[in-house]
Amino acid sequence: QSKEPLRFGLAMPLTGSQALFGADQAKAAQWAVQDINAKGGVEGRPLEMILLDTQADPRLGINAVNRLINVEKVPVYGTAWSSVVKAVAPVSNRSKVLELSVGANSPEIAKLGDYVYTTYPLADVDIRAQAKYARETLKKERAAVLYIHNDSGVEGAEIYRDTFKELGGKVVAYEAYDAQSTDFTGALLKVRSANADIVHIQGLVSDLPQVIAQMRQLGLKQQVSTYSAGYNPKVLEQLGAAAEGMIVSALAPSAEQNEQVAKFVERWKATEGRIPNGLPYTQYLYDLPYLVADLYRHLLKTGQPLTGENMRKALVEIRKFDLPTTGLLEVGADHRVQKPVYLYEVKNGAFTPIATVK
Amino acid sequence: MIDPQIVLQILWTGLATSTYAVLFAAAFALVLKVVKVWNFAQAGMMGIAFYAMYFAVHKLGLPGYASIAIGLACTIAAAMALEIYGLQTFRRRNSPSLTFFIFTMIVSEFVQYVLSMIFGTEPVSLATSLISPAHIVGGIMITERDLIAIAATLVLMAGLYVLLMRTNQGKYMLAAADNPQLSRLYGINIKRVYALTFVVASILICGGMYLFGTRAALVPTTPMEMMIFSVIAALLGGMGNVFGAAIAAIVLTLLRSFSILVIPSAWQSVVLYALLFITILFFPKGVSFKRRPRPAPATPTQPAKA
Amino acid sequence: MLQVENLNAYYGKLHVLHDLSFTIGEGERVAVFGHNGAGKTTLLRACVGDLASVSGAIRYRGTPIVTNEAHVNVGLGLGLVQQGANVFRELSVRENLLIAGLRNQGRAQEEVFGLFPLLKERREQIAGSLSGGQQQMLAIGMALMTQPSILLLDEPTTGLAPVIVRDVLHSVSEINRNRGTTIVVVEQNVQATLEHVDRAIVLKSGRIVYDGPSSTLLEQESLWELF
Amino acid sequence: MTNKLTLKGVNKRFGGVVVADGIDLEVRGGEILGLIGPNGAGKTTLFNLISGVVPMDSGTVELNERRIDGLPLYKRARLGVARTWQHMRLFGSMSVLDNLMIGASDYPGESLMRLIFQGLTVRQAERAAREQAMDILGRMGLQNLAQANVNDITFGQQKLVGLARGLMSNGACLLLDEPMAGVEGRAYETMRDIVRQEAQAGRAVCVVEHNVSFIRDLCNSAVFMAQGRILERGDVKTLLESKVLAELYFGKQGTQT
Amino acid sequence: MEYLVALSVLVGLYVILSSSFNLIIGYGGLISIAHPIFFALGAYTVGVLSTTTGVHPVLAVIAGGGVALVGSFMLSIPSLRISGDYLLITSIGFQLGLIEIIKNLGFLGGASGLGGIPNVIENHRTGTFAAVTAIAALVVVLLIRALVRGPYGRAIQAMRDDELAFAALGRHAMTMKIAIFALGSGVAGIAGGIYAYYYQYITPDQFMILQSGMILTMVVVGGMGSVWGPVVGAVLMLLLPEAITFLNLPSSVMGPLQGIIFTLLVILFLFLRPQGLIAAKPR
Ligand SMILES: Nc1ncnc2c1ncn2[C@@H]1O[C@H](COP(=O)(O)OP(=O)(O)OP(=O)(O)O)[C@@H](O)[C@H]1O
Ligand SMILES: Nc1ncnc2c1ncn2[C@@H]1O[C@H](COP(=O)(O)OP(=O)(O)OP(=O)(O)O)[C@@H](O)[C@H]1O
Ligand SMILES: [Mg+2]
Ligand SMILES: [Mg+2]
Repeated sequence: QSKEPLRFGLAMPLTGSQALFGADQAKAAQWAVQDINAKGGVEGRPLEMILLDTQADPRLGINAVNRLINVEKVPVYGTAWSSVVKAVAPVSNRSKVLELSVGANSPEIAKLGDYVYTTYPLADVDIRAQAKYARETLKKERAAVLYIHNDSGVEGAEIYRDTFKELGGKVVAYEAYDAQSTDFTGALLKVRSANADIVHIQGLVSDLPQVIAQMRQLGLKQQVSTYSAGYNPKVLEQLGAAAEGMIVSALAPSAEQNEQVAKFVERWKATEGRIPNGLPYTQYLYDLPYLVADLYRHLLKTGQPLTGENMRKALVEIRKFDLPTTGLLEVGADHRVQKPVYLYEVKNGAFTPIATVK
Repeated sequence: MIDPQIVLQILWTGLATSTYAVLFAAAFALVLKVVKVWNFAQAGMMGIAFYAMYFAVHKLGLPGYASIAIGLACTIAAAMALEIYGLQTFRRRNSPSLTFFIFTMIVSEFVQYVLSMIFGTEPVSLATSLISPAHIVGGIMITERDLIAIAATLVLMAGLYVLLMRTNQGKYMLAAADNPQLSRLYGINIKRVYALTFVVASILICGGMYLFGTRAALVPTTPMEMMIFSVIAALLGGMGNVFGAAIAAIVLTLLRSFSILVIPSAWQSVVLYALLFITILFFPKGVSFKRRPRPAPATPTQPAKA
Repeated sequence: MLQVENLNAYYGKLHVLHDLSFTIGEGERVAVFGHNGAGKTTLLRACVGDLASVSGAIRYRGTPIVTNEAHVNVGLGLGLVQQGANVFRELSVRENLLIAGLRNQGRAQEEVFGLFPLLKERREQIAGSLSGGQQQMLAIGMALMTQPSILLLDEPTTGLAPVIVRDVLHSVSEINRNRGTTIVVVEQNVQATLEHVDRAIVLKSGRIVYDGPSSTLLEQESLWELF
Repeated sequence: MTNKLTLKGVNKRFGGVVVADGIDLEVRGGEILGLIGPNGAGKTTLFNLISGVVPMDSGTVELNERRIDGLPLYKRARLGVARTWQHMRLFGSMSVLDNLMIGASDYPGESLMRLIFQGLTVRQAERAAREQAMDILGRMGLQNLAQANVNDITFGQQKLVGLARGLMSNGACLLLDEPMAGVEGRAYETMRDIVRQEAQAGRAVCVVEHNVSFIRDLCNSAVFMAQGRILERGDVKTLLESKVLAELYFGKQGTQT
Repeated sequence: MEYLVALSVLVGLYVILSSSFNLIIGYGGLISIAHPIFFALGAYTVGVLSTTTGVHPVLAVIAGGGVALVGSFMLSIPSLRISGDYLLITSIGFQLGLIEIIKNLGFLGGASGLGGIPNVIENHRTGTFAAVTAIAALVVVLLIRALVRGPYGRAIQAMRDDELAFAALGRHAMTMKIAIFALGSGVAGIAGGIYAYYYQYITPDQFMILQSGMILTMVVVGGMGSVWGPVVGAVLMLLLPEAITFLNLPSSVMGPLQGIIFTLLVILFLFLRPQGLIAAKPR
């Protein structure tokens, strides 16, 4: 039996403005590879991950994927960030190599072609759940939406607005802010005069705390909801009491809900002395090598050649994967995955689970 | 339906937010005016200033003023290294001005990579909490941080004014800005003047970074993004007119803050840039806060060569 | 006062001054003549340290200064009026004079205005918008502001009206007489200059071809073709 | 038709300073008019007004009976106003020959369209310009410097190149701003001869100069300007002996250098 | 091999971009930073034409160049009219503003980008694109070379040295500047068109203001104002980072370390060859 490693690629932003997530996610994937190999690899063969930097820039992403496909000859690779995922999709489809999007959530990703699959629920899943929870469970009538003016902000805000309206609520303010701005007073005052009863913020970890801080200082007392960007202990630390009542979502179970996750978090604390940036995303990345290992195992067992085409077939055939830190993954025929959405509310300075929306 | 209270609130917070932009724009304009360099390495200096202070506050547990001192020392050291090992070399070789431009830009990128290697890429802030005690004055929310920021900026800018207008060193800077080669014949040590300029710029930058770092969290790439704004302000203020740049920074910040009242928020930036474009087209003189008209091109001096 | 020994100067590969040696005494008035490109400007610039590649020795009151930078020499008491009306173009006349006088606690601006009343009228005008001749006056005035012990003038009267030419040469002599300032002046107009100097140095292609009293210069027939 | 440059009632002020005050002037082809006056009299400014560098406040400028005031700089140059500059303003990064060729009246490389669609005429025009430039340099004895960079030649030669460049357009009038300042020896003589030849060829020449002997050598007539006004005019000899000049220009004693 | 060919497509496109930017900034002395936006105009023109109409790809690419060329007038005519100095400022406004507009326009895909650009070459796709860009790059470089060596180049240079003296010789500097700007921008638009067809997906992020820093680095490191300088610069600036990824750096610091190595190399080049790797020839 050959000991030749089974290779797959990972193209993530390791530098640039998105590196704060990309680097931690890459590290999680690295750990998973180590763990799998420590347990004997896949059918006795070690797994090998080739990691490349994209800076979340589509052009560099294409370079990286070209290299993965043509030099490293991997049949499957993971990548993230919507613009990169979209940019490299034509390359994947043409070369018939399986592209797994892990973390990008633009709803368009489902329609990028035969070889593009996602392991991460698209934005409509969690943001919809947020809107639904606000409208149906909390019985909010008037929502205000604040969003950062970039692709994920725009798309996310639209989903929230449309869902909230569908459910009979009113969106009384819908304001964008520039990615570079640090003063949100104008937008917040508009929200204040619109008299909303819940404010949904579709921002990034770097600006979200500032938005909320300024909002509280301006005397806006409404409940705040956001998506997984807010599910970060840093946010609580920087906001203190101002974070109370904030509702955040996560698409992966927390340490309390899953013992593997608890171990995972411990590992971060032990090796890095901190919690990872964007914990749920790193969970997905940690699980990616396990998914790839399952695909390889399937092909090796059935004796099929290890090509991208067969990888894709394997993904569709296996369909259901049981992954360590994110639980069951079911790949749909529509290239989407459905996952439960875990909602938390900040109570006494801690994220407290309030609901799980299936 | 525009409520005066809203206007006043936006005005006040806008002014407070513009403080660090003012300092960065002034620093950029000062170096542009005196040293004649588009100092894109300013982003690098901003990064160094911030992370040095961050290290002092969070890792060494030093109080505010001590960490500012450390930040200042690091920034000045970096600026001196840039001037002595970088710019002086290019100057000696008569490199074209765009070489300086590219060099400084690459230096910023370099610093950014080094910082992200040392400090990682998660957003960090100088303050542990982003919330600052606030007072309501006549319906307007005024935070203590806003007050400190505005006061500190006023002090720094006044100091800069005194330096430039009232001291010999300031006169040397003006002379060097006008004609460095000739200045030497009046006993002015150009290298010293340039060094001093960088020191002053470092002080402005460090002050600005402290103000910014206590109200926001940043990552190693943030300074680069922020610098573009200072560059625009420095240009609008009249190509290297220090106080013009400061005023332009305020105007631009306020414009950005106020535009949300009249324009759909998604179109804000477009309107801001369109305004920039149009202002220059129709009021080319209006945007430059120059003290006096430029001399007519009738009698130029011969290009001085070293 | 100023001792020059085996001075060579280069612009890149171009060898402009060849082994010049001469001494200028305290309080002397020296004129330097030579055709266009002879190296007169180069010589003056080398003396104040305004040139990058020179070899040889220059001593000012005994101290070697050839490696000094220009601003150091100016501090020691050398003053140079460059050829071609060099002033701070974006600053006003007043600021120009002020800056020139800062380093050596220069004289009062009034003295310069006394010499060039025209400048006084235009105290607040931007130097770059002065006429060519006015700029030249300002440049001379600025050099005087530095209170030099030795004043080097590179074609100071180019572009000046005859009445001012005479005034300038006259006041240069005056400064020499009243303050004992040593004068080295480069001039095209040999005749007019000779009246005001004690000694003449003539350069030809970077070499000294005459160095002696001004009174006997015109007797040197071999030099006539140069003028 | 002989060339003629006419100025009528030209006024200009900078802020409070009057630099041209009702200037009337006429220069005819073949004539060399000297323009003298103390520093700051407004001589350079007058050239700037004629050539269009600075707009004037009122008055008219006519070249060969055609009004040219109000036209931009480059159009006036095309109509025949050629000038030199007090500080030469050569194209410092280029060779002597290239400096001259830019001045050719039919310069081939100005329009992209022409380069693309009329390649042949471009080549012809280029050759003609080169021949003309070499011809002018020949007259000045500078042919062997054609390929030298203008910064590498001596001051006097640079002044000559400045003049040569102005001659390339064959303009109807030639404005020379202190052509002799800092020039001596052989260059001086060349300069004088060339200017004389150009006048003889029918150009209207106007010279600003502080070098009085040059004016005396060269000019037929002269005007004396002070504070933006023409105070005296006439033939050179009488003008130079006039009282006003003696006082305002040469200084009280009235001697001439 | 396929990987190298794919890279060569990118190199070819950036050779076109840097050479045309060199024409504007290095030869024309027109300091603008809006080059990426003309690249974007070409790319978006192709994006829209190819997704909504069945226009022939060659025509679409030419249309892209045309749109960029015409677009350049919107910037150059008004800014150069007041004074060339203002071009820099207006170009910043133009660049940033137009990108914001693109981000807001639904039919251009907005902030999420425009995808679904059809694949126009089925067989030997990468090779064909590489050949096409290589030829286009060569044509552009030779065209610029012919332009700047001849009488036009002489005039540009004289204009840059002393615009007033240039105008006083009867030359009209304005039209020349506008023409140079239009030509350079049009060429960038063509590069944008090919880019869109090759990558099939474009987003506003790819045409941001910092891109002009990158193109300018290619120009300056290669040698501003020389014909082959930008070519060398583009090859180097694109291939170096790729080459660095082949160093087996520890993955924990890989990203920043690659950046550090790359920027240090660029700084080294600048120190060793301050006039650029290929210095401009004096005329
Ligand atoms: N910056 C320079 N670079 C290269 N060569 C130069 C430079 N300055 C002067 N030269 C050359 O050096 C030689 C001497 O020049 P210099 O200016 O000293 O002459 P000069 O006697 O002052 O002439 P002029 O009377 O024209 O002022 C000349 O051949 C000149 O071309
Ligand atoms: N742009 C300007 N702003 C203000 N004053 C100006 C401007 N340009 C010229 N002047 C003034 O106009 C007057 C005439 O200047 P001009 O250059 O025409 O003098 P000139 O006769 O050529 O003198 P010179 O012989 O010294 O060269 C001068 O007093 C000058 O200071
Ligand atoms: Mg000289
Ligand atoms: Mg004059």
